[in-house]
Amino acid sequence: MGKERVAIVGIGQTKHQSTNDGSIAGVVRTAARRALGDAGMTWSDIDAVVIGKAPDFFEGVMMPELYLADALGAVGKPMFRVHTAGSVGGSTAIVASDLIASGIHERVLTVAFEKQSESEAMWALSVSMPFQPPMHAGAGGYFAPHIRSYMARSGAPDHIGILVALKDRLNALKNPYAHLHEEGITFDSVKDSMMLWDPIRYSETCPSSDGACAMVLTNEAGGDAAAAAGRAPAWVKGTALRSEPTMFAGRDQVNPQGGQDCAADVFAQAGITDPLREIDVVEMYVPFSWFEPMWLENLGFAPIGEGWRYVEDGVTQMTGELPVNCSGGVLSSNPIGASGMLRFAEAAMQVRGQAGEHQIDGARTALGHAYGGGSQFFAMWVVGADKP
Amino acid sequence: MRDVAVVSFAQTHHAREVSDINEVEMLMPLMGEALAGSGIPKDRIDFVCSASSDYLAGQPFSFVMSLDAFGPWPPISESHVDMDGAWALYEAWVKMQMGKTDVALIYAYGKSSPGDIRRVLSRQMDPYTVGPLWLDPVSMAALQARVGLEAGTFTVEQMAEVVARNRRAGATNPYAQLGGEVDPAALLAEPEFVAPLRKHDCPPITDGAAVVVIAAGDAARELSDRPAWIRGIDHRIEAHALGLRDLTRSVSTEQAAARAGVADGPVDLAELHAPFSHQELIIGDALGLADGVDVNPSGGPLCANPIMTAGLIRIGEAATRISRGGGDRAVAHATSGPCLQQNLVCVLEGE
Amino acid sequence: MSDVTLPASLQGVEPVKSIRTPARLDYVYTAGRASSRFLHNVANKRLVGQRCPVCHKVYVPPRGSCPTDGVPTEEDVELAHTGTVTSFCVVNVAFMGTLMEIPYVGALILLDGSDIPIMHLIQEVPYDQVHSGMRVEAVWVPDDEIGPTLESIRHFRPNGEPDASFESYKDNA
Amino acid sequence: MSSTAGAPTGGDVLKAPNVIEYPFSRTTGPVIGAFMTGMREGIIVGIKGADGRVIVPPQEYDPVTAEELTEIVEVGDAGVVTTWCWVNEPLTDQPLDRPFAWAMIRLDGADTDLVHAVDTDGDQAVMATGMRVKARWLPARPADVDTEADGGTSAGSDDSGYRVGHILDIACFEPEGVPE
Repeated sequence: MGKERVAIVGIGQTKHQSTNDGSIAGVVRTAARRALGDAGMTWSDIDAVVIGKAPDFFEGVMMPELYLADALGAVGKPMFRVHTAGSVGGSTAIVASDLIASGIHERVLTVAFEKQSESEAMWALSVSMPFQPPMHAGAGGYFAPHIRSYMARSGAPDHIGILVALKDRLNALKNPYAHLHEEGITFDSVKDSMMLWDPIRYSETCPSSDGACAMVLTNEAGGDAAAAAGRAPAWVKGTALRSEPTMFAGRDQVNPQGGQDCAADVFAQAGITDPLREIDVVEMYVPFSWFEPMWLENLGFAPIGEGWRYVEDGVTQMTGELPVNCSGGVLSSNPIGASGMLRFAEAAMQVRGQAGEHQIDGARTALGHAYGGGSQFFAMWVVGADKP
Repeated sequence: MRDVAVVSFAQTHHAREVSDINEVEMLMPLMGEALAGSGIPKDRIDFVCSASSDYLAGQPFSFVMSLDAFGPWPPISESHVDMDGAWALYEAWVKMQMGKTDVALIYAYGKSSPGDIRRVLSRQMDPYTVGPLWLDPVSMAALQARVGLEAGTFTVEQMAEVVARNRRAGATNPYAQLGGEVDPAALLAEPEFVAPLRKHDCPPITDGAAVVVIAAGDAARELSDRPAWIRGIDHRIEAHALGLRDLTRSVSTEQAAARAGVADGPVDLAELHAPFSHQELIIGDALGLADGVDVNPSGGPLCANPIMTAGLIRIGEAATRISRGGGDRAVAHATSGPCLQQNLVCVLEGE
Repeated sequence: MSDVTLPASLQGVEPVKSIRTPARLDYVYTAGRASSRFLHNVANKRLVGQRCPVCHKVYVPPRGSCPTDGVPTEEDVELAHTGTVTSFCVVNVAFMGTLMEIPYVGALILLDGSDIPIMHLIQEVPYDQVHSGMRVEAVWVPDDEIGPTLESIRHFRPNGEPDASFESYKDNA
Repeated sequence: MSSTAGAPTGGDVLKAPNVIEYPFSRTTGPVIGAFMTGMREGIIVGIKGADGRVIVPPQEYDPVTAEELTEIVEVGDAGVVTTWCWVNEPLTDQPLDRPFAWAMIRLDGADTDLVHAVDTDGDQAVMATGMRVKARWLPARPADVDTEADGGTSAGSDDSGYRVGHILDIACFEPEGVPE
């Protein structure tokens, strides 16, 4: 990390839903105002604003930070826009953290959003370009072969994906902000849902959501002040980014090197040598259920080929040794640009003890994880209840 | 702040249309020039940050494949902004302030030729009350120019002088798209384009790209004989709606200039990302530049204006002049958004 | 969200809650030199990849650069029209823009002589018989329909050879 | 949806048309919604800023204090041109397809300017800063015309020729005093 310790002192998010009836600014603003309120701050307390979202085509507004400057109280301040595909919510939070860690600013507001209902995810994600090899099957069709490769390599049985989806959707029932609240969901209802991109079933895929997430980050003095006021901060113990080429000969898309390196880097910064034991809770970017066992291995929580056994043994349940996605995760809410920041924010909520019904008692150290593109962009942070 | 300097800069030969190559093919030679050409091993790069816009390419996630031009293997620490490359440089500079990043590569690219750039940029506006009108950036600049002209902030003669000076400078810049000797009086005899602007008051439509390498402390001294040190850098934004701003001023440039310390010493040269002639006068005022400052010795955006890139090029041009001994203290400026909504100011110095 | 106070003239009238703002932008897309060269070869029923001078891997479709080494690729390598399925997915969703009858199979196919699989369709075999290691061959559209597009290959189909060993495609599995 | 990749054209380097097109549907929230409701009713509204000035079109958040703004107020549909420019060759989709002016217009009762097109029958000489202009509205939708096509409250530039709750319910502005 840098010169200054970084504390997360305010977190806010919208209720994620298929259509939010506010304006684009209204959606972003709602999360930002909640984060400010949580931090006990007003707009004038903020030094700089960092905003992230996925492609501008989703809302049909080019460089929307320009239009959103007023809504985020950024007039007269630095305003910064990040876009790193699906990992963007995570990389946006890291830019905000860097602005504090470097000593440049004291209090930074960071926001990420997507208002997918303005257009349609399937459209914006699969614009067919001339001369490109035809995309025969959309995002699920891109990832399904990699999942099949994982199953072949590890010998994982078909029901693992169902278990993950069931767990995340049940966890979502404890999160009032989650998009999907499927009260009657069962193993069989997931199993019987339509097989879209074999082996991916309908209930094993993420929804398309409108939503936003925001955080207020401060330096050590700000974190200490929050603690003194009885609002426990989360402390940033490490941040890391990694990217690798989208397509190259011999690329391992099941266990990408970029993810391994990113995890190794962030754990080293946080002084973590045995992640399974030392991390109390994980918010992991899992848009298709099978990515949970794949990322368990990629991040070093499980030996190669064993991730699915952790799922089967209940390790990642809220009652397990390593609870994963207590919020319901991306499988229950997916405002794309915000999804990565939600992982980072939910990790911080856990170590602040403010996760409500989906709180893991005594969580002291948490990992927030985001990835994007064809699993080639990674962003992660480790946050803790204790000052690093 | 940690000392960080620009140590290498490469740019394309800017042109109206570079349609026979894609973005990777455009960027890859520049990466080679900025690294190998300056004797910088690729494995010295700790961080890469890029800038581009999907709306220029007409393709979502258009930046994803452009990273191939660098060859990010083994995996690298990397980020991307949907802003001008000057802001990508800012993100890299911030990383360096944290202490562990010593050398960073920044690249930016923009091809305006695939679409109708005026219509494309109209998508930047508030999507409810302005976007549906398809109000374009040339028209907005023209509205701004008339405000300044009628308020007496500047004159058409001054605007023509700006154009003539930039074109003259552009003739000396092998990378510029436009350049040559023009008579200001002859310029004023040209017909109006979007009145009160004439065509020459507007930037050319440009395809282009640029790469900048920055390095901290000893690494900078090792990689460059005369690094151009970033002594101050800051950026600020204003309200979005034109009706909420005083269009004759650039308040955000004034704010960024104060933070970056422009007034802390004499300025030898300035590279201003003022796409329209009258905007150079507005930005010059906002920076408080004295008479005699060499403004846009490269010819500036009036001679080549690759969108998402032209601001980064200003930093590269200013730094190159410092490194070659063409000045001791320079100001580089970048802008984004309608009528100078957002501005970045960077102060560069030699040793 | 805060409530607003309305002037008398707007009180009691049905509020507008959403608007439509259609937008169309026209672009000209360029394939670039490397892709164009590849596609012109496809139009002549040839699959020509490019080898990286540093890592010696053969890329198809070539993009003119090696994504891991960041150097231009210039050496052409003629590839077979046969390959091995490294992984696949059975598609049961009527995806926009395709006229395929579902279910159908999208597969990653490692063309013989190349080092990176391409994504294409597998047909002429029941979908539930497609498997990794399956040997397949390209089925081209009729000569008068062939053009500079990968869709000139209508699909791939089993070519009757025994399955490839896992060893032969493990780097791309 | 539509993104259409057209047929390639000749030459060594392949090029093809690529169209990015979508009928974006935008929920408005209460402030923008009030402005659009006014449009449909043939009324222009602004909003009171934190400093008391009337901002048109209404902003959801104060540009200085960043606080929520809530007090919608009606302003006139005529006002004064504060700056303008002249467009000889309109771009596709702009409000008029013959030469026209863009203008910033200080509507009666407003303290900030609205941007819109001004139609002078193609005559640039008519334009002047300080001139008065008034809105040229589309007609209200007659009661017997179906309004349910867009779900009732979903308005847009639907080419019906009637006001639906959209900035283009004002076709353009025109010099005040032009006979109807």
